[in-house]
Amino acid sequence: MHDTVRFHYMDNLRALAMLAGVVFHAALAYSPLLHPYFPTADRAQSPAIDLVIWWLHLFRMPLFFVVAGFFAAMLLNKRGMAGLFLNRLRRIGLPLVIFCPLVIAAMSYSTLHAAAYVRNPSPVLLMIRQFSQMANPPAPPPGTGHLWFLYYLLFFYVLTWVARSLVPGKPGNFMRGLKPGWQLLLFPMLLAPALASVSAPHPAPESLFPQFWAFGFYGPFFVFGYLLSGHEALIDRFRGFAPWLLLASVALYGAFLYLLRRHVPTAASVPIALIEACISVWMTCVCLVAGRLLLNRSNRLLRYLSDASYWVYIVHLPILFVIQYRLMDMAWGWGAKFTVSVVATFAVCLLSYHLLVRKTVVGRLLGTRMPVAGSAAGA
Amino acid sequence: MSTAFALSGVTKRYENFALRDIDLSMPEGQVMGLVGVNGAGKTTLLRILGGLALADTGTVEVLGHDMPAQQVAAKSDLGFATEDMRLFKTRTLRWHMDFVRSIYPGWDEVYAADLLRRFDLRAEQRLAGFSHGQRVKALLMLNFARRPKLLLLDEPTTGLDPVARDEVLEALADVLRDEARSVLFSSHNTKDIEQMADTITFVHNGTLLASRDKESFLDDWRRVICHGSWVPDKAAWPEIAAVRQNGSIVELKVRQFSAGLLERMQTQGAEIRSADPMNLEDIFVTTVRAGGAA
Amino acid sequence: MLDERSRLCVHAVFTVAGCGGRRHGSCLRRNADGCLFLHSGRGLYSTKGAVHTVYMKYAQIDPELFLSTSDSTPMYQQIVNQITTKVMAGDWPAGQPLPSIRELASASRVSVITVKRAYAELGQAGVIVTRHGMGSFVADSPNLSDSLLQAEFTQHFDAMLACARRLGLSVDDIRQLLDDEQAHGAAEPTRGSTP
Amino acid sequence: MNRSPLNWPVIRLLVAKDWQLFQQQLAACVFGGIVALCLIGMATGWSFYLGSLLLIVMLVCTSCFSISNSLLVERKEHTLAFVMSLPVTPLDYYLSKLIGNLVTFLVPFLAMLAGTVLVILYTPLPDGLVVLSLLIFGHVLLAYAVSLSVAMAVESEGWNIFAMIASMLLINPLIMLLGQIPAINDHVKADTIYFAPVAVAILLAQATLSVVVLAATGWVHCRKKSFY
Repeated sequence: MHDTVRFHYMDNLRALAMLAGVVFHAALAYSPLLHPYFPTADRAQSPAIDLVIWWLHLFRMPLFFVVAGFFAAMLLNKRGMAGLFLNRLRRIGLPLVIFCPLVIAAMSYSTLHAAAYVRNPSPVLLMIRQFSQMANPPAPPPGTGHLWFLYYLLFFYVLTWVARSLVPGKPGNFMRGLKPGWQLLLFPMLLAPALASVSAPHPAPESLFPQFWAFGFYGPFFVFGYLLSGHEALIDRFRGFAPWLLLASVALYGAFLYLLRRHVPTAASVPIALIEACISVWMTCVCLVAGRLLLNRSNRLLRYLSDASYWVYIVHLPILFVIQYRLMDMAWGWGAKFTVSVVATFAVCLLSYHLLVRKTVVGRLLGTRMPVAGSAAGA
Repeated sequence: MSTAFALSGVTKRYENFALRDIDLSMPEGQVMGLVGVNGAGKTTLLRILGGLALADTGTVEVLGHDMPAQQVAAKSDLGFATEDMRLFKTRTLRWHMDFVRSIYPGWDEVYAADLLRRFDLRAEQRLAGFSHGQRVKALLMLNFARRPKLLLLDEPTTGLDPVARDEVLEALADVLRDEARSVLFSSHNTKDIEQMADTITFVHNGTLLASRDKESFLDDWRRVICHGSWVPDKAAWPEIAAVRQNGSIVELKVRQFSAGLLERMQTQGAEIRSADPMNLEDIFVTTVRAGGAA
Repeated sequence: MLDERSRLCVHAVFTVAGCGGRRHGSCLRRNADGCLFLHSGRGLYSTKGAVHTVYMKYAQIDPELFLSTSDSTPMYQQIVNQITTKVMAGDWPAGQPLPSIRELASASRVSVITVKRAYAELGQAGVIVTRHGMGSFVADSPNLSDSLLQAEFTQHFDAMLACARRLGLSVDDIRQLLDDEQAHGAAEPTRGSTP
Repeated sequence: MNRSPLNWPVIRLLVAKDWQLFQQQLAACVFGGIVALCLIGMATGWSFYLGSLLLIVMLVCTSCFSISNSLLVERKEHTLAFVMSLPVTPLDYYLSKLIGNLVTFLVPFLAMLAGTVLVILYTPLPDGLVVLSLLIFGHVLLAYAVSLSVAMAVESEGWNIFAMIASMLLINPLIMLLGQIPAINDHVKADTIYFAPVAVAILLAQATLSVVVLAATGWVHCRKKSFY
């Protein structure tokens, strides 16, 4: 399986996107911007956190969906539509059905517990505390929590089939054929309407009912990855642009933060949406270029991390919540709390992976290696 | 020698038409031609053999299998194409080939490719774009390429242009090489049947008029031109199927020709001018007009 | 047994069979040996060596005859005539194995029963002999062509006599015509106009 | 009448064939279904109603297209003769149609049923609605079974379209009728689920009738005298 060996950078990028999610979620507790909305929001805060995490937020999941689209196309090529569905149901559908209720139950349990016992509660915890004192507390609507991306992936696979059944000809060839400059300009335009319809920074689409904006924002990235599969040279065409894209993104991010301060959080304005769209596309491309240049290799550590990333991401949030609820009543600075929560969460997640998952039935369920690369390991 | 099919006492009634008391069988390795006008019952007969219609009474045996009880076994070795049978419009011919191949283990891909070329068909084309002739050829190709033991073909050459007709007959002739394979085909083009068939069966108004081996069939019939005033009485001359007279010329169509017959006619005062063989079309029309058995 | 020339000959036979049109092609693809057996009378020449001896002596027969559906001559008669012509012309030498009935039927696109009948007629006429289980061969009589020509001559001669009778020509008239024919010599052999 | 065993490999192929022929329309319906879900998810009044309406339209479309594609078109376009000339018995053919259609219908049907029940249970909507919803879904199932059976047993296209439309439209009188039954109507707005004996009886009747209708169709189909 020589062809899969070449895609270490895709594996590694995916692992990076997943693991960055842990850091991102840990940092949310110390973000002034999200203080009113996040359950583990801490007294200790820093604007420096906002400066970094919203930057990361703009391209972390887009990058993940590019990788997902890439591997979907590869799997489709190799095993056909039925093979793709079967494999994805086993690797994505089943874990979603099994872990989503468990993870959400664990989070709501620890949150209710924290609402009752934490001495310095966040605004969200306070609200929950008030609710729980009511006679008939309203149940939270069912949702997918931070596993929403698995739910959407399932939709994307179905839509892949829909598109292949309905779309005549090869529009993919047209899109691949565009000059890279045009691609980098037109792609953000495509995303802007979706981003303009939600608040900025965009929330996680956790509802069981799918959201138009999530399809409109993440869908094109999935398609981008899908079209990249078998045409990886397209990434190299962005190489010359990469430094400029990085610079432009940083500059635009400054504008974004400036606009955000005056922003009413119902729906993003068109300029904000455009800026978000540009940054997410351009930074995703920078990541792809960088990944292909720097991360296209594998060693035991990288492979281990990439194997573990799926499990780590699934279970990290309840563990992080438990740790951060404990930290809420400590009198440490935000830096210490953030570092401890990140390190401790990783430690627990990786330990549980090593002991409970890697060589057990759970590991087989998640694919000891992530799906497609799994076949490379087997070869 | 085993039989390709055997019908006995088969009756099938429709609202305006009935197939009555059909007794017919065909040995393996033969080609039988069904001749009849439109609505004579050819298609119904083929449908009964193909398992698409159930006979009201009588027994049907195809390739040694009782129909309809063992129709799966029979249909597995059966090629069947009727004129009104269609393929799936939205699919390509390639799709049909793959579909048929997945059902019949006997599918011969090399032969299929050969037939595609000979029939001038494009596998990647959708059936919706096929002309009538291409559709017929596609259907025949799908049947030929799996080399069935018995081919039931309803009007396989009707509506084809002369070149296509020739190609189809050539492909049909391939079947003759194998003595275990049989063909039953109907046509109102008697030329095709006259050329290819070993046995000829006349169907008219739901009954069999005749079913015999072709050579003796053609041998027995003669068109006799005689001179003189003698006109035979049909009752006394059962061998004569039709008589026409114009002045002193008498044209006789004879269904059981023999030298003895000519002598007997001469003793009646007829001066024989010629006694020529007849073609199948002529024989068929005369038979139908005479309203009796050939 | 096989000298170099025969080997070449055998090779040529294979090549001819291989490129002799798609009909032979499809047959060869299925089983090249089977194809050889078909042409050389199946059952008899069960060993490859024997097959080779056949090909050393006889050329491959193209089983396709040129038959016409628009010809008023019955199909079997057309087959009889063409095979007779081939034998008379020496295309098919004495002892040459004939194509099997099915092979000839398939190649010429006529029914098996027609070919059967034609072979039977040819057998009766002594043009071919059919050995049970071995197939048919051109009759092994040394002056077959002569006897066939003789038969044809007799046929035409009888027809001429019948015609003459109807014209009311006497034997002397005919003799006179023959003498005239002789007198004009071979220079104008096809004068042929009857008075 | 059929002494030969069922020809499962060919039945499977026939189902796969129907699926392939139906794929484009199904894909369009699935797309419509996802759009409908998104509309419902927008959580505004108009989009919720539009979304639920679209979802029901898509369910009906799926079932009607599926029946039309696998049965009506096959007969109209004379591809039935081609299919029946394959090594299948009438029973094999019937089963392939039944399985193919039930899968294409039951998958979205059950998904919608589960979704509806979940929405009722997890939102402020009164839980008593579950019984009424089940009865309505039961009717859709029965209507589908009837349409499928008529399509298989009756060759007239007009009657087939009539059966599809009429059986689905009867949903309105059914809802009105159910509203007249106190044992059901009184509990609709309650927060507990109460299965009145009448409701259970109707549900059972719907389920039994659906199965009986389909089985009877099979019986009729296997006694047909011609298949082209």
